[in-house]
Amino acid sequence: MFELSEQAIDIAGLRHRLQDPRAGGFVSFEGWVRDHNQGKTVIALAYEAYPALARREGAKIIDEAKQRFDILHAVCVHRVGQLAIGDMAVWVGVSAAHRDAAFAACRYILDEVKSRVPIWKNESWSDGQSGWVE
Amino acid sequence: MFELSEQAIDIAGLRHRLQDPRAGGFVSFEGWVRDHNQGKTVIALAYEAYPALARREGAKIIDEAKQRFDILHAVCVHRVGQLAIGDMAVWVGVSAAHRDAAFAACRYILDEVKSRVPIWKNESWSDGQSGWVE
Amino acid sequence: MKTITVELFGRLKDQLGFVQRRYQTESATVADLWQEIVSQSAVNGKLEQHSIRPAVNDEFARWDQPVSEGDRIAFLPPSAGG
Amino acid sequence: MKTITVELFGRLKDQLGFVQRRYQTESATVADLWQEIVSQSAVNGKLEQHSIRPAVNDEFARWDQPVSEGDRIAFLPPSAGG
Repeated sequence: MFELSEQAIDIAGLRHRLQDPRAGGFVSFEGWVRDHNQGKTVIALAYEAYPALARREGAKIIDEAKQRFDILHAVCVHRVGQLAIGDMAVWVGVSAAHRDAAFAACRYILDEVKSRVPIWKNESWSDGQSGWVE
Repeated sequence: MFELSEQAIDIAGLRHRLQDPRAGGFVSFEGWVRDHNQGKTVIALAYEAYPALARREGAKIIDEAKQRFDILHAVCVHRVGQLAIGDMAVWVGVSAAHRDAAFAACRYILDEVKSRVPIWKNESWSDGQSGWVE
Repeated sequence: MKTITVELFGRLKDQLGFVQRRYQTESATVADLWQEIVSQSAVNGKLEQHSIRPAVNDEFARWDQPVSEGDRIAFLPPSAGG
Repeated sequence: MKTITVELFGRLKDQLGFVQRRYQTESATVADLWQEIVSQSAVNGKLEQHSIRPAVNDEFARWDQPVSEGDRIAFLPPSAGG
Protein backbone atom coordinates (compact mmCIF):
# COMPACT_ATOMS: atom_id res chain seq x y z
CA MET A 1 0.00 0.00 0.00
CA PHE A 2 1.29 3.44 -0.98
CA GLU A 3 -0.51 6.65 -0.03
CA LEU A 4 -0.11 10.38 -0.12
CA SER A 5 -1.36 12.22 2.96
CA GLU A 6 -2.20 15.85 3.54
CA GLN A 7 -2.52 15.21 7.28
CA ALA A 8 0.06 14.07 9.84
CA ILE A 9 0.91 10.42 9.23
CA ASP A 10 -0.95 8.19 11.70
CA ILE A 11 1.57 5.49 12.58
CA ALA A 12 -0.71 3.63 14.96
CA GLY A 13 -3.34 3.25 12.28
CA LEU A 14 -0.77 2.01 9.77
CA ARG A 15 1.04 -0.43 12.07
CA HIS A 16 -1.97 -2.72 12.38
CA ARG A 17 -1.92 -3.26 8.59
CA LEU A 18 1.49 -4.87 9.04
CA GLN A 19 0.70 -7.15 11.96
CA ASP A 20 0.65 -10.84 11.17
CA PRO A 21 1.07 -13.93 13.37
CA ARG A 22 3.67 -15.18 10.88
CA ALA A 23 5.75 -12.02 11.29
CA GLY A 24 8.92 -12.12 13.39
CA GLY A 25 10.36 -8.77 12.38
CA PHE A 26 9.06 -5.32 11.60
CA VAL A 27 11.27 -2.51 10.31
CA SER A 28 10.08 1.03 9.87
CA PHE A 29 11.69 4.20 8.59
CA GLU A 30 10.50 7.73 9.32
CA GLY A 31 11.83 10.71 7.41
CA TRP A 32 11.72 13.78 9.63
CA VAL A 33 12.07 17.39 8.54
CA ARG A 34 15.43 18.48 9.88
CA ASP A 35 16.54 21.99 10.68
CA HIS A 36 19.39 22.15 8.19
CA ASN A 37 20.10 21.04 4.62
CA GLN A 38 22.99 21.73 2.27
CA GLY A 39 24.44 24.29 4.67
CA LYS A 40 21.25 26.28 5.15
CA THR A 41 18.99 26.64 8.20
CA VAL A 42 15.56 25.29 7.29
CA ILE A 43 12.51 26.72 9.03
CA ALA A 44 9.75 24.86 7.14
CA LEU A 45 9.12 23.01 3.92
CA ALA A 46 6.38 22.02 1.53
CA TYR A 47 6.07 18.85 -0.52
CA GLU A 48 4.26 18.92 -3.83
CA ALA A 49 3.28 15.72 -5.65
CA TYR A 50 1.89 14.75 -9.02
CA PRO A 51 -0.81 12.70 -7.27
CA ALA A 52 -2.00 10.26 -9.95
CA LEU A 53 1.51 9.39 -11.06
CA ALA A 54 2.90 9.34 -7.53
CA ARG A 55 0.27 6.86 -6.35
CA ARG A 56 0.82 4.59 -9.34
CA GLU A 57 4.62 4.65 -9.06
CA GLY A 58 4.46 4.16 -5.28
CA ALA A 59 2.19 1.12 -5.66
CA LYS A 60 4.59 -0.30 -8.27
CA ILE A 61 7.52 0.04 -5.84
CA ILE A 62 5.59 -1.77 -3.09
CA ASP A 63 4.83 -4.60 -5.52
CA GLU A 64 8.46 -4.82 -6.57
CA ALA A 65 9.54 -5.07 -2.93
CA LYS A 66 7.11 -7.94 -2.35
CA GLN A 67 8.53 -9.79 -5.34
CA ARG A 68 12.19 -9.19 -4.52
CA PHE A 69 12.12 -9.88 -0.78
CA ASP A 70 10.48 -12.53 1.38
CA ILE A 71 8.19 -10.12 3.24
CA LEU A 72 4.60 -10.24 4.44
CA HIS A 73 3.34 -6.65 4.28
CA ALA A 74 4.70 -3.28 3.21
CA VAL A 75 3.26 0.21 3.52
CA CYS A 76 4.59 3.62 2.54
CA VAL A 77 2.93 6.97 3.15
CA HIS A 78 4.35 10.31 1.97
CA ARG A 79 3.18 13.68 3.28
CA VAL A 80 2.31 16.51 0.93
CA GLY A 81 1.68 20.15 1.82
CA GLN A 82 3.27 22.33 4.50
CA LEU A 83 5.51 20.69 7.14
CA ALA A 84 7.36 22.05 10.17
CA ILE A 85 10.73 20.97 11.62
CA GLY A 86 10.36 17.54 13.22
CA ASP A 87 7.27 16.61 11.20
CA MET A 88 7.25 13.23 9.52
CA ALA A 89 7.63 13.50 5.76
CA VAL A 90 7.59 9.81 4.89
CA TRP A 91 6.91 6.52 6.67
CA VAL A 92 7.87 3.07 5.43
CA GLY A 93 6.90 -0.08 7.36
CA VAL A 94 7.67 -3.69 6.44
CA SER A 95 6.87 -6.93 8.27
CA ALA A 96 8.47 -10.29 7.48
CA ALA A 97 9.11 -13.67 9.03
CA HIS A 98 12.80 -12.78 9.34
CA ARG A 99 14.62 -9.54 9.94
CA ASP A 100 16.98 -9.63 6.94
CA ALA A 101 14.15 -9.35 4.45
CA ALA A 102 12.40 -6.66 6.49
CA PHE A 103 15.51 -4.44 6.61
CA ALA A 104 16.32 -4.93 2.93
CA ALA A 105 12.77 -4.27 1.73
CA CYS A 106 12.35 -1.17 3.91
CA ARG A 107 15.55 0.26 2.51
CA TYR A 108 14.58 -0.64 -1.06
CA ILE A 109 11.17 1.03 -0.79
CA LEU A 110 12.63 4.17 0.76
CA ASP A 111 15.37 4.57 -1.85
CA GLU A 112 13.04 3.91 -4.78
CA VAL A 113 10.35 6.25 -3.47
CA LYS A 114 12.89 9.03 -3.05
CA SER A 115 14.22 8.66 -6.57
CA ARG A 116 11.17 7.60 -8.60
CA VAL A 117 7.96 8.93 -7.05
CA PRO A 118 7.19 12.40 -8.47
CA ILE A 119 7.34 14.53 -5.32
CA TRP A 120 9.20 17.82 -4.95
CA LYS A 121 10.44 19.75 -1.96
CA ASN A 122 10.32 23.48 -1.44
CA GLU A 123 12.39 24.66 1.53
CA SER A 124 11.97 27.89 3.47
CA TRP A 125 15.23 29.13 4.95
CA SER A 126 16.15 31.38 7.87
CA ASP A 127 17.35 34.10 5.46
CA GLY A 128 13.75 34.66 4.29
CA GLN A 129 14.36 32.93 0.94
CA SER A 130 12.83 29.69 -0.27
CA GLY A 131 13.53 27.35 -3.13
CA TRP A 132 13.08 23.98 -4.73
CA VAL A 133 15.60 21.38 -3.61
CA GLU A 134 16.40 18.37 -5.79
CA MET B 1 19.81 3.63 26.44
CA PHE B 2 19.23 -0.08 26.92
CA GLU B 3 16.49 -1.44 29.15
CA LEU B 4 14.81 -4.69 30.11
CA SER B 5 11.05 -4.50 30.53
CA GLU B 6 8.60 -6.82 32.24
CA GLN B 7 5.68 -4.87 30.74
CA ALA B 8 4.63 -4.34 27.13
CA ILE B 9 7.13 -2.05 25.41
CA ASP B 10 5.72 1.50 25.21
CA ILE B 11 6.85 2.73 21.79
CA ALA B 12 5.25 6.16 22.09
CA GLY B 13 7.14 6.82 25.30
CA LEU B 14 10.42 5.71 23.73
CA ARG B 15 10.06 7.59 20.45
CA HIS B 16 10.27 10.99 22.08
CA ARG B 17 13.74 10.12 23.40
CA LEU B 18 14.89 9.90 19.79
CA GLN B 19 13.37 13.11 18.48
CA ASP B 20 15.84 15.83 17.60
CA PRO B 21 15.58 18.86 15.28
CA ARG B 22 18.87 17.74 13.67
CA ALA B 23 17.43 14.30 12.83
CA GLY B 24 16.37 13.57 9.26
CA GLY B 25 15.90 9.84 9.60
CA PHE B 26 14.58 7.42 12.19
CA VAL B 27 14.78 3.64 11.80
CA SER B 28 13.16 1.22 14.19
CA PHE B 29 13.04 -2.54 14.43
CA GLU B 30 10.43 -4.55 16.34
CA GLY B 31 10.88 -8.24 17.02
CA TRP B 32 7.47 -9.91 17.24
CA VAL B 33 6.71 -13.35 18.64
CA ARG B 34 5.78 -15.39 15.60
CA ASP B 35 3.62 -18.49 15.53
CA HIS B 36 6.28 -20.85 14.18
CA ASN B 37 9.98 -21.49 14.71
CA GLN B 38 12.26 -24.25 13.48
CA GLY B 39 9.30 -26.22 12.13
CA LYS B 40 7.21 -26.10 15.30
CA THR B 41 3.99 -24.26 16.07
CA VAL B 42 4.68 -21.81 18.87
CA ILE B 43 1.84 -20.87 21.22
CA ALA B 44 3.76 -18.70 23.71
CA LEU B 45 7.23 -17.98 24.94
CA ALA B 46 9.14 -16.65 27.91
CA TYR B 47 12.35 -14.65 27.94
CA GLU B 48 14.74 -14.93 30.85
CA ALA B 49 17.63 -12.49 31.34
CA TYR B 50 20.66 -12.17 33.57
CA PRO B 51 19.59 -8.62 34.45
CA ALA B 52 22.79 -6.99 35.73
CA LEU B 53 24.91 -8.38 32.92
CA ALA B 54 22.25 -7.83 30.27
CA ARG B 55 21.90 -4.15 31.17
CA ARG B 56 25.64 -3.60 31.16
CA GLU B 57 26.20 -5.42 27.85
CA GLY B 58 23.22 -3.66 26.28
CA ALA B 59 24.52 -0.24 27.31
CA LYS B 60 27.93 -1.15 25.88
CA ILE B 61 26.36 -2.02 22.51
CA ILE B 62 24.51 1.30 22.39
CA ASP B 63 27.78 3.13 23.08
CA GLU B 64 29.56 1.15 20.36
CA ALA B 65 26.85 2.06 17.86
CA LYS B 66 27.23 5.76 18.70
CA GLN B 67 30.97 5.55 18.11
CA ARG B 68 30.76 3.54 14.89
CA PHE B 69 27.93 5.39 13.17
CA ASP B 70 27.04 9.06 12.76
CA ILE B 71 23.81 8.87 14.75
CA LEU B 72 22.08 11.15 17.24
CA HIS B 73 20.18 8.81 19.59
CA ALA B 74 19.72 5.07 20.02
CA VAL B 75 17.44 3.08 22.30
CA CYS B 76 16.88 -0.65 22.74
CA VAL B 77 14.37 -2.33 25.05
CA HIS B 78 14.04 -6.09 25.46
CA ARG B 79 11.04 -7.79 27.05
CA VAL B 80 11.46 -10.43 29.73
CA GLY B 81 8.78 -12.76 31.13
CA GLN B 82 5.81 -14.38 29.41
CA LEU B 83 4.87 -13.26 25.88
CA ALA B 84 2.04 -14.23 23.52
CA ILE B 85 2.07 -14.50 19.71
CA GLY B 86 2.30 -11.03 18.19
CA ASP B 87 3.80 -9.46 21.31
CA MET B 88 6.86 -7.30 20.88
CA ALA B 89 10.00 -8.98 22.21
CA VAL B 90 12.53 -6.30 21.35
CA TRP B 91 12.49 -2.73 20.06
CA VAL B 92 15.44 -0.83 18.59
CA GLY B 93 15.14 2.82 17.55
CA VAL B 94 17.84 5.04 16.05
CA SER B 95 17.71 8.65 14.86
CA ALA B 96 20.37 10.30 12.71
CA ALA B 97 20.87 13.24 10.38
CA HIS B 98 20.97 10.83 7.42
CA ARG B 99 19.26 7.52 6.74
CA ASP B 100 22.35 5.42 5.96
CA ALA B 101 23.70 5.75 9.48
CA ALA B 102 20.27 5.13 11.03
CA PHE B 103 19.77 1.87 9.10
CA ALA B 104 23.30 0.62 9.77
CA ALA B 105 23.22 1.41 13.48
CA CYS B 106 19.77 -0.13 13.99
CA ARG B 107 20.94 -3.33 12.35
CA TYR B 108 24.19 -3.34 14.35
CA ILE B 109 22.41 -2.91 17.68
CA LEU B 110 19.88 -5.63 16.88
CA ASP B 111 22.49 -8.17 15.78
CA GLU B 112 24.78 -7.49 18.73
CA VAL B 113 21.94 -7.62 21.27
CA LYS B 114 20.79 -10.95 19.88
CA SER B 115 24.23 -12.50 20.09
CA ARG B 116 25.79 -10.86 23.14
CA VAL B 117 23.14 -9.81 25.66
CA PRO B 118 22.48 -12.69 28.08
CA ILE B 119 18.81 -13.42 27.37
CA TRP B 120 17.27 -16.84 26.77
CA LYS B 121 14.08 -17.97 25.13
CA ASN B 122 11.79 -20.76 26.30
CA GLU B 123 9.17 -21.71 23.72
CA SER B 124 5.85 -23.46 24.38
CA TRP B 125 4.70 -25.55 21.43
CA SER B 126 1.33 -26.81 20.23
CA ASP B 127 2.31 -30.39 21.14
CA GLY B 128 2.27 -29.47 24.84
CA GLN B 129 6.05 -29.51 25.11
CA SER B 130 8.33 -26.58 25.81
CA GLY B 131 12.04 -26.02 25.59
CA TRP B 132 14.95 -23.61 25.48
CA VAL B 133 15.81 -22.38 21.99
CA GLU B 134 19.27 -21.07 21.20
CA MET C 1 -3.16 22.56 -34.82
CA LYS C 2 -3.79 20.54 -31.64
CA THR C 3 -5.11 21.84 -28.34
CA ILE C 4 -3.32 20.34 -25.35
CA THR C 5 -2.76 21.14 -21.66
CA VAL C 6 0.74 21.57 -20.24
CA GLU C 7 1.40 21.05 -16.51
CA LEU C 8 4.61 21.97 -14.71
CA PHE C 9 5.94 20.83 -11.32
CA GLY C 10 8.59 21.91 -8.82
CA ARG C 11 11.16 24.43 -10.03
CA LEU C 12 9.80 24.34 -13.60
CA LYS C 13 6.79 26.35 -12.42
CA ASP C 14 9.11 29.13 -11.22
CA GLN C 15 11.43 28.90 -14.21
CA LEU C 16 8.71 28.98 -16.86
CA GLY C 17 6.22 31.11 -14.91
CA PHE C 18 3.11 28.96 -15.06
CA VAL C 19 1.56 25.88 -13.45
CA GLN C 20 -0.94 24.79 -16.08
CA ARG C 21 -1.69 26.26 -19.48
CA ARG C 22 -3.65 25.36 -22.58
CA TYR C 23 -1.54 25.36 -25.72
CA GLN C 24 -2.22 25.40 -29.40
CA THR C 25 0.67 23.51 -30.91
CA GLU C 26 1.88 21.88 -34.10
CA SER C 27 4.65 20.00 -32.26
CA ALA C 28 4.75 16.39 -33.39
CA THR C 29 6.39 14.88 -30.29
CA VAL C 30 6.73 15.62 -26.59
CA ALA C 31 10.34 16.65 -27.21
CA ASP C 32 9.27 19.13 -29.88
CA LEU C 33 6.69 20.57 -27.51
CA TRP C 34 9.32 21.01 -24.78
CA GLN C 35 11.62 22.85 -27.18
CA GLU C 36 8.71 25.05 -28.23
CA ILE C 37 7.91 25.95 -24.60
CA VAL C 38 11.54 26.64 -23.72
CA SER C 39 12.13 28.73 -26.84
CA GLN C 40 9.13 30.90 -25.95
CA SER C 41 10.39 31.50 -22.41
CA ALA C 42 12.92 34.07 -21.22
CA VAL C 43 14.69 31.59 -18.97
CA ASN C 44 18.12 30.13 -19.55
CA GLY C 45 19.95 27.64 -17.37
CA LYS C 46 18.70 24.36 -16.03
CA LEU C 47 16.10 23.57 -18.63
CA GLU C 48 18.19 20.85 -20.28
CA GLN C 49 15.94 18.09 -21.49
CA HIS C 50 18.02 15.34 -19.85
CA SER C 51 17.12 16.55 -16.33
CA ILE C 52 13.38 16.55 -17.09
CA ARG C 53 10.95 13.66 -17.38
CA PRO C 54 7.73 13.94 -19.38
CA ALA C 55 4.37 12.38 -18.57
CA VAL C 56 1.33 12.19 -20.83
CA ASN C 57 -2.17 11.71 -19.42
CA ASP C 58 -0.83 10.63 -15.98
CA GLU C 59 1.68 8.09 -17.35
CA PHE C 60 5.43 8.48 -17.66
CA ALA C 61 6.13 8.96 -21.36
CA ARG C 62 9.02 8.89 -23.83
CA TRP C 63 10.30 12.08 -25.40
CA ASP C 64 9.44 10.73 -28.85
CA GLN C 65 5.79 10.07 -27.93
CA PRO C 66 3.47 11.83 -30.43
CA VAL C 67 1.40 14.76 -29.17
CA SER C 68 -2.32 14.14 -29.68
CA GLU C 69 -5.34 16.41 -29.50
CA GLY C 70 -6.53 16.81 -25.90
CA ASP C 71 -3.38 15.42 -24.25
CA ARG C 72 -2.40 16.53 -20.75
CA ILE C 73 1.38 16.75 -20.94
CA ALA C 74 3.44 17.25 -17.77
CA PHE C 75 7.13 18.05 -17.34
CA LEU C 76 8.75 16.83 -14.12
CA PRO C 77 12.09 17.83 -12.61
CA PRO C 78 14.00 15.12 -10.66
CA SER C 79 12.01 13.72 -7.74
CA ALA C 80 12.96 14.86 -4.27
CA GLY C 81 10.70 12.94 -1.91
CA GLY C 82 11.55 11.63 1.54
CA MET D 1 37.70 -24.71 51.03
CA LYS D 2 35.84 -21.72 49.57
CA THR D 3 32.12 -20.98 49.78
CA ILE D 4 30.69 -19.65 46.54
CA THR D 5 27.30 -19.32 44.83
CA VAL D 6 26.63 -20.90 41.45
CA GLU D 7 23.85 -19.55 39.19
CA LEU D 8 22.58 -21.22 36.04
CA PHE D 9 20.53 -19.82 33.15
CA GLY D 10 18.45 -21.14 30.26
CA ARG D 11 18.81 -24.84 29.43
CA LEU D 12 21.59 -25.29 32.00
CA LYS D 13 18.97 -25.06 34.76
CA ASP D 14 17.12 -28.02 33.26
CA GLN D 15 20.26 -29.98 32.43
CA LEU D 16 21.88 -29.62 35.83
CA GLY D 17 18.68 -29.46 37.86
CA PHE D 18 19.14 -26.27 39.84
CA VAL D 19 18.96 -22.50 39.45
CA GLN D 20 21.16 -21.27 42.26
CA ARG D 21 23.19 -23.24 44.79
CA ARG D 22 25.85 -22.59 47.41
CA TYR D 23 28.96 -24.67 46.88
CA GLN D 24 31.94 -25.64 48.99
CA THR D 25 34.75 -26.02 46.51
CA GLU D 26 38.49 -26.34 46.22
CA SER D 27 38.44 -25.58 42.49
CA ALA D 28 41.15 -23.08 41.64
CA THR D 29 39.62 -21.63 38.47
CA VAL D 30 36.20 -21.15 36.93
CA ALA D 31 37.00 -23.96 34.47
CA ASP D 32 37.86 -26.33 37.32
CA LEU D 33 34.58 -25.44 39.02
CA TRP D 34 32.63 -26.15 35.83
CA GLN D 35 34.25 -29.56 35.49
CA GLU D 36 33.45 -30.28 39.13
CA ILE D 37 29.75 -29.40 38.64
CA VAL D 38 29.46 -31.40 35.43
CA SER D 39 31.23 -34.45 36.92
CA GLN D 40 28.77 -34.46 39.85
CA SER D 41 25.78 -34.34 37.51
CA ALA D 42 24.08 -37.23 35.77
CA VAL D 43 23.74 -35.31 32.51
CA ASN D 44 25.68 -35.99 29.38
CA GLY D 45 25.39 -34.15 26.08
CA LYS D 46 25.55 -30.45 25.44
CA LEU D 47 27.58 -29.42 28.45
CA GLU D 48 30.72 -28.79 26.43
CA GLN D 49 32.61 -25.88 27.88
CA HIS D 50 33.01 -24.13 24.52
CA SER D 51 29.25 -23.50 24.27
CA ILE D 52 29.09 -21.95 27.76
CA ARG D 53 30.22 -18.53 28.92
CA PRO D 54 31.10 -17.87 32.57
CA ALA D 55 30.45 -14.71 34.56
CA VAL D 56 31.79 -13.83 37.99
CA ASN D 57 30.07 -11.25 40.20
CA ASP D 58 27.96 -9.88 37.32
CA GLU D 59 30.90 -9.51 34.90
CA PHE D 60 31.76 -11.75 31.95
CA ALA D 61 34.84 -13.74 33.05
CA ARG D 62 37.57 -15.91 31.57
CA TRP D 63 37.67 -19.63 32.21
CA ASP D 64 41.07 -19.28 33.89
CA GLN D 65 39.83 -16.66 36.37
CA PRO D 66 40.58 -17.78 39.95
CA VAL D 67 37.67 -18.72 42.19
CA SER D 68 37.58 -16.58 45.34
CA GLU D 69 35.66 -16.88 48.60
CA GLY D 70 32.18 -15.41 48.28
CA ASP D 71 32.13 -15.29 44.47
CA ARG D 72 28.84 -15.49 42.59
CA ILE D 73 29.70 -17.57 39.54
CA ALA D 74 27.21 -17.90 36.68
CA PHE D 75 27.24 -20.18 33.65
CA LEU D 76 25.46 -18.92 30.55
CA PRO D 77 24.41 -20.84 27.45
CA PRO D 78 24.48 -18.94 24.12
CA SER D 79 22.26 -15.85 24.15
CA ALA D 80 18.95 -16.06 22.30
CA GLY D 81 17.43 -12.61 22.59
CA GLY D 82 15.33 -10.81 20.02
